[in-house]
Amino acid sequence: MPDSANEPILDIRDLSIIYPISIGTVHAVQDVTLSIYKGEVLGIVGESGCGKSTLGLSILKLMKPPGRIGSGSILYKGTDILGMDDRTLLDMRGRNIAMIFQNPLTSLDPLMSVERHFIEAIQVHEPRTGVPECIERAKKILADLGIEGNRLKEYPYQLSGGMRQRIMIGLALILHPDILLADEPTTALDVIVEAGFTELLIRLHELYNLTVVLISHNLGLVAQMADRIAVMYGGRLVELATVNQIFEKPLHPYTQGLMNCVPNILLEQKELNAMPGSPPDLVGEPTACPFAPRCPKAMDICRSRVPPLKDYGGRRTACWLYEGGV
Amino acid sequence: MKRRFSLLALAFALLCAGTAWAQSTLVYGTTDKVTVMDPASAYDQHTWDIFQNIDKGLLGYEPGTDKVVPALAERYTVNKEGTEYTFYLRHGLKFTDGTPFTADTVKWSIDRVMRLKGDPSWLVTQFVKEVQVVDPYTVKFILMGPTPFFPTLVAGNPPYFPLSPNVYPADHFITNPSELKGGALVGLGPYKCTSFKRDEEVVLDANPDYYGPPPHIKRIIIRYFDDATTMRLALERGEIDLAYKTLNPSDISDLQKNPKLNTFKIASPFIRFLCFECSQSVFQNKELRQAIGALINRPEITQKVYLGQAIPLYSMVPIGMAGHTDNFKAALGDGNVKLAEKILSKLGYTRESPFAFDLWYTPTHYGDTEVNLGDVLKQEIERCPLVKVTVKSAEWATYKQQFNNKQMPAYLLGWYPDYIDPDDYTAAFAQTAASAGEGIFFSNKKWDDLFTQEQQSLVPSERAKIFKEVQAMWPGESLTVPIFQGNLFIFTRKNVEGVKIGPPLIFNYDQLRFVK
Amino acid sequence: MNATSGGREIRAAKYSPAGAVAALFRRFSEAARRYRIEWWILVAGVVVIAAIVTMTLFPHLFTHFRPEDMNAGPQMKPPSAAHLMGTDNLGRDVWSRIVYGAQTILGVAIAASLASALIGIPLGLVSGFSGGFGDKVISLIMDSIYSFPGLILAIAFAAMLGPGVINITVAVAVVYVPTYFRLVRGQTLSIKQELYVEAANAIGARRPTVLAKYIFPNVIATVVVVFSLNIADAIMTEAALSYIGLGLPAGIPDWGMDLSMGKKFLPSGVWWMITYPGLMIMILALGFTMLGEGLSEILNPRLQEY
Amino acid sequence: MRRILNYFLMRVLLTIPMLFVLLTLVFVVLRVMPGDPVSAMLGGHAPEYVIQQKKAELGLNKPIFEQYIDYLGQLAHGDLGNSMIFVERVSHPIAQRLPATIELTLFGLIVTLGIGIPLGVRASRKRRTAQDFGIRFYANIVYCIPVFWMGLILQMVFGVLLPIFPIAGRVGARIISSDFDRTGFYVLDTLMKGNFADLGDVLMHLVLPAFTLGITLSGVFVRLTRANMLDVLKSDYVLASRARGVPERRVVYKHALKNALIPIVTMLGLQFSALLAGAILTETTFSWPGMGRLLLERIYLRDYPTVQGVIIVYALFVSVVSLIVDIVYAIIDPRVQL
Repeated sequence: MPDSANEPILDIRDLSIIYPISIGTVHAVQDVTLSIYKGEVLGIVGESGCGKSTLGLSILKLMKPPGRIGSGSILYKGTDILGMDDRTLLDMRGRNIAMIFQNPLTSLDPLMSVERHFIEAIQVHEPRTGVPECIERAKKILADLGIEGNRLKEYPYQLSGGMRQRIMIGLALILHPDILLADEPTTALDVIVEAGFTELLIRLHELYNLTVVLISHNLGLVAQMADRIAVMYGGRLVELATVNQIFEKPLHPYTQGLMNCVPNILLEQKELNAMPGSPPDLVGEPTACPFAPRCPKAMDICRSRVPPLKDYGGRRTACWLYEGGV
Repeated sequence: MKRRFSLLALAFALLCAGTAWAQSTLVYGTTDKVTVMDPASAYDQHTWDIFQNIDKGLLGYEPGTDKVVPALAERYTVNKEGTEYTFYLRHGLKFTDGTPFTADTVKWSIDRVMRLKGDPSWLVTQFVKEVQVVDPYTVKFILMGPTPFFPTLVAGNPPYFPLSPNVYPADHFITNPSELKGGALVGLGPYKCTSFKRDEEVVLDANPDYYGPPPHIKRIIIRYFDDATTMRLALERGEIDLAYKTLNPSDISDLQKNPKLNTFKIASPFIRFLCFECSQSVFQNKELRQAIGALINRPEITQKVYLGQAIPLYSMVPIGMAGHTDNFKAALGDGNVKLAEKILSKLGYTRESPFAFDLWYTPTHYGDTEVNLGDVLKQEIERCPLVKVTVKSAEWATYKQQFNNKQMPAYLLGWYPDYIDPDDYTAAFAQTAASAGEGIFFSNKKWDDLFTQEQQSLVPSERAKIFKEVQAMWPGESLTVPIFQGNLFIFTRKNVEGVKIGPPLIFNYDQLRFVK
Repeated sequence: MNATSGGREIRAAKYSPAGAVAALFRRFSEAARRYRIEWWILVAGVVVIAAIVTMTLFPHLFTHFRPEDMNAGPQMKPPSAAHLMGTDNLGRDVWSRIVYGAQTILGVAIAASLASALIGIPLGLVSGFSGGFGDKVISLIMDSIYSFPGLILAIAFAAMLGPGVINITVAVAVVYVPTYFRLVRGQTLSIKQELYVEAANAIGARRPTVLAKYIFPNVIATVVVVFSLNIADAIMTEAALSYIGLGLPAGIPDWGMDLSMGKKFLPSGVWWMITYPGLMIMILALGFTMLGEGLSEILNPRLQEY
Repeated sequence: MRRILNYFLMRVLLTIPMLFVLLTLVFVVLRVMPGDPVSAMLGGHAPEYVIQQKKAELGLNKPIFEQYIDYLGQLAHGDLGNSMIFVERVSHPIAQRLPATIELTLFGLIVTLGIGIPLGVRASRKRRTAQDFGIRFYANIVYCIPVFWMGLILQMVFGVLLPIFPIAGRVGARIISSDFDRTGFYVLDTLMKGNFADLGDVLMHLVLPAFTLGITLSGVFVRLTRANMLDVLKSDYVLASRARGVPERRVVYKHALKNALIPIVTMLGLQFSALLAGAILTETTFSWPGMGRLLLERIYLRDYPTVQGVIIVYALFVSVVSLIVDIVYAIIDPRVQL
């Protein structure tokens, strides 16, 4: 649970990421303010294209070209990542903040053995570490992940998908980072592997005293792991609350819509709901609530002004509905 | 002070030594190629040149002249019929492999040429019946008949040169010296060949066993160039000391103006001419041959294609040779469209149905300028509206086969003499048997008789009269039409002297020397 | 769900799987690529080719000199107002030789490409469609020729055939037959498996009908692209052959031959005799390459990262 | 080991049909076309019976089919036969010329890759910038420049206007190549002899031909490298290694380029034919004493056995290179087993 007295380990302030393209500017992430505290698991959810992956990548300043920072800052232990020089930034990546990605099948260099991946991961940060020591450390961490040490000599094509994802985690954790960014870590895995993987992630979270940012559209996974959930829509943060708050009483109509899409065993819902419409175009400066065209509760104001993210007793949402309080 | 002086002296001495070393090697560039390193088979100017320098004939030419002088033979005698030549050989000579030079080696070499029937073997077989060893140092040539120019044959033609029987195989030709026993060319000349790399380089070093005065330059590197342009640049940059055969006309013009170079211009007995197939083609009709001959504009050709470096030629016998007369100029003229038009319209050709024929040339055998020659000839001939020419070309192997098979009605040829005599410029094309060999297939009983008469005569004035007569009749028959005579150019760096090339076109490298 | 409007429904169906941002990006980058760069390339190619084709058809509009006229000007004069590209060693106008020479190179390249296409395509169609031993033998022959350096083969053929327009065309054509054969055979093999072809077979269509009506039309789009690129290649091959001196006899203006002619005058500072013919060969080849690439983008709009 | 041996054997067997087809083609066309070695060899004076006798000696009077069978029989013993023009083994001039061609193509290849790959990488990293457009423009232009014209222009600029480099041959006129010639690879020979002055000269002679050949083919590799790099740079493992803090240079050259090289290596095998074809033209322009010039000279002379021999050696050369490409491929990519 977040401790308000606790200083946030990662503090995102008014972050905007923009993509200049020929017909205008795409606002992939807009005015996101979000604090992440040490030891917590924060879930970021939303539909595809809502900006959650871009947000995740921007924490490592790894936006896909031609994306760039529009405004804002990301403070890691008080230092702005976006203002770091290249050297500090490189050193920070992997050592302080590590990231794992959606597709384990393609996230390892097919021409490098597992061993070389580990050696590289260590040596780029600690150039003086000898190869035998690197291998030793890799073996140790693989043991934590339940992989035999003799797999180190193998090449990615010789390993299964689950195995590769665990190696990805091993590579992420080999330098004991503070923060692990996990971008859709289970999407590409089948259900059984996914279950095992989720357990592993929970175990590692405790074992390594990790702060985890879990980016996923899989609400089930997020519910299982996260302490708090940030809901994104159209590049904006629309709701931020604890897991219980979100699942018990979602405030934002979009969050409500998302919850309706989740099969709820307890309520024995007859049919699954799908949300009407599609995510908005993100080209140009928005002048209205981006969800308004799809929102069943949309009001006039929603179509003319962007709702600000407001605090409602420890939880936040951006919706004109609650202008007068929750 | 003294010490310093000696150091300077030493430095100076070293410098001189360095210069001396540099000056002892001459690099000679050429675009020619060595064909086969066998006197029984080679039949080209450059390979013969090399044999002239690494070997010697029984007789030779005084450098820079066409005067026949003794060489391996100290003297010779002729019987009064002119059919037996006896040569008295120098004593104590040996080939560079150590084999002694005797009458037996002479006989062995001539017999080999006659037996192997190589390309130039006719130069022997057509004249020599038999070679007899009189004693170890006396050898007798029994000829087929009287041959007044036999000494020039012996002096100028490597097939007559003695070879070492211990080195050359008796039963086949060799191409590369590496196939010889011992792997190197041997001879009796002022130089010996120490390295041979086909189309790249030949290294000649002074032969210590040479009977004559030792050559001035100890080492000559012959460097083979694929194209004249490159050779010209190499000469300008001082990479080579001497360039001989064959530079492009534009390069010659430029080099002549270069103050760092010496130019040696040699009137060459090389002639170019147009041939007609006289037995089957449309050119059976000698009037058509005359019409085309009249259309050729020689000054235009020599100016346009050769930038003034060739000489218009109006007889088959080259300028400078005894008995030369300009008959074509008066008879047919240059670019004489009127005459051609007159002849052709008489024969019934009109603008609407002009006289059409194929004119052939061969694009590389006579150098790169040949395409231009084709271009210019086409334009000149077509200045007469009653003619239409299609210019065609074929590489030498095909070209030769085609003229032998009477497939080309009109074609260009070039001629280097086999021996310096008007006979080799006239009978070689007009005498029935020889004419067929060049694809002309001309035959005229009266001419044949004249040639036989000339060939058997020992009286120079009588021969000269016959050649004059033949030349006078030539434009009327126009079996061939002379176009131009070449000049040969040798360019050297300013410090090279001693380039002496006479009418027989023999280049004696031992005459070359460096000057300050 | 209530559909708010038909248009929106369609958009939703179209975009939801890929994600809006990605879709947008793709759409716009595609538009930029196809309507700016590739069209530009196509248009540039067409303009170049059109200019040179006009030159071959109406040479007298471009120059009043005849290409063989030795008295057009003095010998070897640099470019001037009277002679845009100077004169050559015989005093001929270089520009007029370029104008008339276009006929030769373009004619040979197009004729050779056509000839190889006319042999290669039917052979590929029949061979690919019929299969069996004949297909194996033909494929073996074609692959052998294909894997061998084309120019060397062309040189061998041209040297053996001797100079002449027809001969050089044959020499160039031989080299490219396998290109068409392999292309068409490969496509035929894959189209043969398509449902509509099997259906046609099933209803008892005769083989020539199937080939002509179902397979050939599907092959032709790629063939057009390859044809254009092939002409560019054939231009270079023709120029190379005549540069080596294997191309044409005297009397026919030809860029490659003029280039090899000009080579001899290079140390005399006669730069114009080699610069212009070479430049023209490059421009003409570039024209057909651009046409081919532009066409390939339009006829076959796969997402080519280019 | 056994598997590799089998693989080699398979490859060698596969080249036989190719050789066979090419050889047959050349054999037949050579003999059907006008011109024959005897005419080329003999001057005008040879009487008809000598010509016939020569033809008989060379076996040219037999029917073509019989000549063909004889030749194949000879080849089966690994014998290329004797020249019909010169009294020499066909293998002799080939052995002398082949190293020159290999040296030229090798250095040409180094230049091609040395220009093509870095430019391609650069263009892919600067995608859609002025640099990228500039590089792509270069690639397209260069692709359409005839090799021989490139050679002439380089000769004109660097040989005549600024006389920096020699424009012809393999060594300077004053250097006697037979002094160091052992293997025929002059760079290697001079190195082995420790003759650095000559080595310098040999290298100077290589510069313009190698660049001529290299530049004209570099366009293809620029385009290929760029396209592949763009693909690879978008891949997940590149992102993942960036996220691990791997420096950009290492990401680009170690991860991305190595992966992008796989299709480039494959392409190299295919482009090698183009390289050899370009080499013939370069040999002509720079008077390089290689196989291309040998082929031309001997075709003119209708020296059938030598022409056939040269064609065979070219075909073998292509096959050997494609074999080497396969091996390199297997070394780079662990997924491929020979």
